[in-house]
Amino acid sequence: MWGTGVLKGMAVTIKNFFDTYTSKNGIFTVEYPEKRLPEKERFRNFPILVYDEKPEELRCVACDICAKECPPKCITIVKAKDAQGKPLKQPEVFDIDFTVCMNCGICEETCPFDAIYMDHEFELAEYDRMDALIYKKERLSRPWTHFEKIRPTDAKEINERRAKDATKTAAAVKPAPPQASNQQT
Amino acid sequence: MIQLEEVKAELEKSLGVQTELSGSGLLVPKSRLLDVFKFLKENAKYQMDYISNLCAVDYLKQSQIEIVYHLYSMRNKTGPIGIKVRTDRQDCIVPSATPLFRGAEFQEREAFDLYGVKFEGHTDLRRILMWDGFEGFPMRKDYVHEDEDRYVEHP
Amino acid sequence: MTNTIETQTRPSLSTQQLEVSIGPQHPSTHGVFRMNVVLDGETIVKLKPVMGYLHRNHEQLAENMSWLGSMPYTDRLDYFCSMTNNIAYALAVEKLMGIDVPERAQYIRVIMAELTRLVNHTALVGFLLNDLGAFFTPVLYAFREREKILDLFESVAGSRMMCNYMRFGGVKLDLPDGFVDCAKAIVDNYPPFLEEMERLLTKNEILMARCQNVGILLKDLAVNASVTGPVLRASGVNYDIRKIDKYGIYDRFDFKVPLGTVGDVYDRYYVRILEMRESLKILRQAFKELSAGPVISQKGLIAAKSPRNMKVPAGDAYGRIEAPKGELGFYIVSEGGTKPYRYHVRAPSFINLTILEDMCLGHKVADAIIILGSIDIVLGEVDR
Amino acid sequence: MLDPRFRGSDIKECMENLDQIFVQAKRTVMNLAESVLPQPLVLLVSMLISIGVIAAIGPVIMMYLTWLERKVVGRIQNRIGPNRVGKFGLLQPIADGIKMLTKEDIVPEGADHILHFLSPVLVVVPALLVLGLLPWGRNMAAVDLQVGLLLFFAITSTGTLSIFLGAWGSRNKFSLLGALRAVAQLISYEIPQVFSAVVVIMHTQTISIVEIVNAQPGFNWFVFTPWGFTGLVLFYIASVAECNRTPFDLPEAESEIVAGFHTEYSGMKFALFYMAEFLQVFSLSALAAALFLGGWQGPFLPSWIWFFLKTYGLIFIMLWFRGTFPRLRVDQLMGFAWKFLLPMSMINIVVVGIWTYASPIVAWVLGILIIAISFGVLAKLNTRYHIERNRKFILAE
Repeated sequence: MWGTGVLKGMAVTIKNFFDTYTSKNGIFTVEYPEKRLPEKERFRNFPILVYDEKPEELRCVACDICAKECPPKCITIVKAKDAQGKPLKQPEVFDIDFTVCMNCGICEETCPFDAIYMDHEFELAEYDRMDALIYKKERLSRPWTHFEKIRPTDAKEINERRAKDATKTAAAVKPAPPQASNQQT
Repeated sequence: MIQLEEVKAELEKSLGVQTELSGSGLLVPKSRLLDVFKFLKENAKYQMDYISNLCAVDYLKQSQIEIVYHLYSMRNKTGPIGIKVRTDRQDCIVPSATPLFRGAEFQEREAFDLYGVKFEGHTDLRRILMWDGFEGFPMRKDYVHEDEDRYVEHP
Repeated sequence: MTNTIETQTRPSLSTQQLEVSIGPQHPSTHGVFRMNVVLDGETIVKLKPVMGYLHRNHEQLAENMSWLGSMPYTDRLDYFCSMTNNIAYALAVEKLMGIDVPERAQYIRVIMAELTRLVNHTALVGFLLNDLGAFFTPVLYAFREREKILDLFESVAGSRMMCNYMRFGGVKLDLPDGFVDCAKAIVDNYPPFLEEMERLLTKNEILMARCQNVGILLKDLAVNASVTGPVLRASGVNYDIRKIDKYGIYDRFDFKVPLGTVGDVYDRYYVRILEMRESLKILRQAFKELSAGPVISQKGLIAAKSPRNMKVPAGDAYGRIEAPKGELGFYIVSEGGTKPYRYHVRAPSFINLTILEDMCLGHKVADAIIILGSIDIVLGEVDR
Repeated sequence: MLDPRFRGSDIKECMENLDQIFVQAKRTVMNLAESVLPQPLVLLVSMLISIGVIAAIGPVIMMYLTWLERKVVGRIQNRIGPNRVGKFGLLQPIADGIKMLTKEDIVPEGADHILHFLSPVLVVVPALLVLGLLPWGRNMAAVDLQVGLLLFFAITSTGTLSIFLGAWGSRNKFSLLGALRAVAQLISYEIPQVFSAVVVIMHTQTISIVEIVNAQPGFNWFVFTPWGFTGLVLFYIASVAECNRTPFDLPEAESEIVAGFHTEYSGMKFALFYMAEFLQVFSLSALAAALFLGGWQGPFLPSWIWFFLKTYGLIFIMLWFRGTFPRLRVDQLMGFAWKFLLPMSMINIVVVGIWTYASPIVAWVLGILIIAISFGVLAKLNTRYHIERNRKFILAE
């Protein structure tokens, strides 16, 4: 009533004004391209396909589960075929439409082969908004080491589980076909 | 918690309305819907003065549309109980609850907009989410999308 | 009261009426909402809300999708509070499926829901002040604190706003290491921030003059018009689903329900501030009682691994929670299949808009803006 | 530019030289002109120099006020503000200027093209004109008119008309609403503004701004008297309203009526509106400084530095307001002008009357008493219906 509330408000703002010069936490913004906030490990953006050694040998076996589970249906998978027309356990086409993908992470969750994961890369831009935003297999593939770098905790867990599974399958099926054991585990 | 059987018996006794249990709600004949609402709202025992939710469900196989109301009593803090009413898909008219519950206004408009349920007695029954010139009722199960390809199941 | 006389139209002073369309492109309609307003001078004589510019038929999308598939879509309903949206949907489906949620997951849900409430109310107070004409200062103070909680969400769920964290029968992942310490620090630092905000706003004469006795919503009308959430409680109706339904484990917490006495914009503002304080209380208790254990039930885990094959028994269920904006309900009908037969969202901000016209009539344009702001709508939820 | 006298070792003399540096500079040019040109032309050159300097300084002031505003408000909001173009973002206004100039100029269909074009021009002219009346330093007023203050108010009040012109010409309902608000507000606040300046006129018995400044030598600023302080506060608040600044920025209330009277303006035309606003901020702050804070009067530092210090101090408060307050409503705004500021400024006139005739002690006591009591009564009466300080809230189970 006497204007005291107004003055108190002004005191708050002027305190914040001087805090930006004196206090360390005064400014809460970060000057982005030069400085960056630390990335959270679970941060998810667009999916990537991981491979162990060679980029051609993706872990993906083209089982189409992620494509079916994907809520906005942004994944297109076509199985590769060998010379006789027999389907192989790898994708011929693996497209993700980044205009449609909503980063929900359900593909990662449902993949039984540890093949698709959500990446941390978020500075993505394209000059064309139609075709260039449909990311092909080649652009999506990343080495497993990349994943180990961005998500060390998860990677450790997955590595342990995969190692355990591998020994289990090796024990169960002695004469395992080489390419199957390599990819299916 | 109010038991639906109890409400059912009470309705039968006081109003002479034959209702049946259906799922989580009480199926009320269309003609007596407003009476039931009025009874539930004004009866000292129930005092269902608050309409929490209203929505339509399209049962294509039975060729019926069901309207589900969830009533709640602010005074007694009981509920919600589901009241359901069924109407024919073609001749889709249901008495409006707006004279009793102002809160049904937008929800009825939504049901009209998406399901084509005409609420008799609603003063301002216009489309609310779709634009005015839109034809058809998009939430009905037999509605054909303009761009069907976007909703195709993955092969 | 003189105030009401002042704001009413005087016949001797009435001029030619002016029809103005506030929105859909307008700085303070919180999105693409539109109000068709008929003005006499600056006084509102008629107001018709127009919505649907952001309509994407969320319900139909969900009906064409696996049960879990629409979980990420619920994030986009009220994009300020994706966590509570997830909880409400999970609750409805769990009710139908009859699966239990493990203890730890219950606590995590409560923590997330209350943090979401903090996020939402903090941001709302800021935006309300923006509607009042403060040049972004309260918004940025609010965002400063909100960011910290969103960072927490990111560390837990992987995303700041589109969390997609709840699963049927639990939550997606366990809390990461150090989460509880971080969250505790934030909760401890919140009261000073709230005090700062209050010093800046609550007793500010301009704010009081602008907000008090504006947009009064009387108790009976509020109940009749199905208003929920802080708006209803500001009108003095004791209706908090956390207290009434005691869903989840809310019966274990000791908290109060703040109620207003007048039902104007000021009450709605202050009830939210008080609610934040209560949320902090709940959070402190939850941190204390949080114990180790599984975060998702076995059945839920299987369902989460293969959502396409998850079947829900036939029947219908209405699950509702006290979302920051009000009663968020999901009415779900299943026919026993892998997809919902009917999926209906009872969106609080949509239904709270029913009464907008009644609140605004006789007030000035500027008041209509703050009344709309005080209802706290999010267009993602209004238009669905 | 360096005067031969500038070799003086005495510090006082040095400061005096610094104080008169611009005056000396002009005198040097004038001496040069006198030796070359005939007498009538010399007068013309003298005028042209003053006009040129003021016309050049106007846009610079405006550009750096935008920068200052963004910096100050940014800091208030815990941000840094502009920091990309140049060091501390100092080149930001230039970048903005280039952007404004290259932007498409949109004239809405159905707008009155002539009015739409004329309005921004007419808004800027008075804002620039009044800069000529300000005493920038000792002997540094471009025009020292005997009726300076009167002319100042006369010129600034024409801005209202051009605002309405532009809004009417844009044929937009938001513009019209904004313009009507602007007219009502600017006319209403002009009265308390002039009334609170009247106290100074009464005391000094002159309406020349330069004379008023001369009447406050050393630290004898009027602000250190009860009526001077009240006058400054009232004048300043009214000035904030005159400049359409927060919390009185109703004519351009962006959350209500989009951008008010300049909703339909873009590019350079919009920038002109902006420029007029900022120039007004500057000139009214400068006037407030001249009337109550002793203008360029002050010890040690050169007079023009004192002038800028005081002016920018007052501008900073305006920016501080902007970073703090929500906006008032139309009826409250009007009520504040007519029911609070106007009676207060009238009472202030009574106080200065007493000040003139009573002995100092009586004048001080009586002045403070009258002002305090009337402030209390007016505040109480004004907020009786609007503000309920201790609202009850229930914490229910």
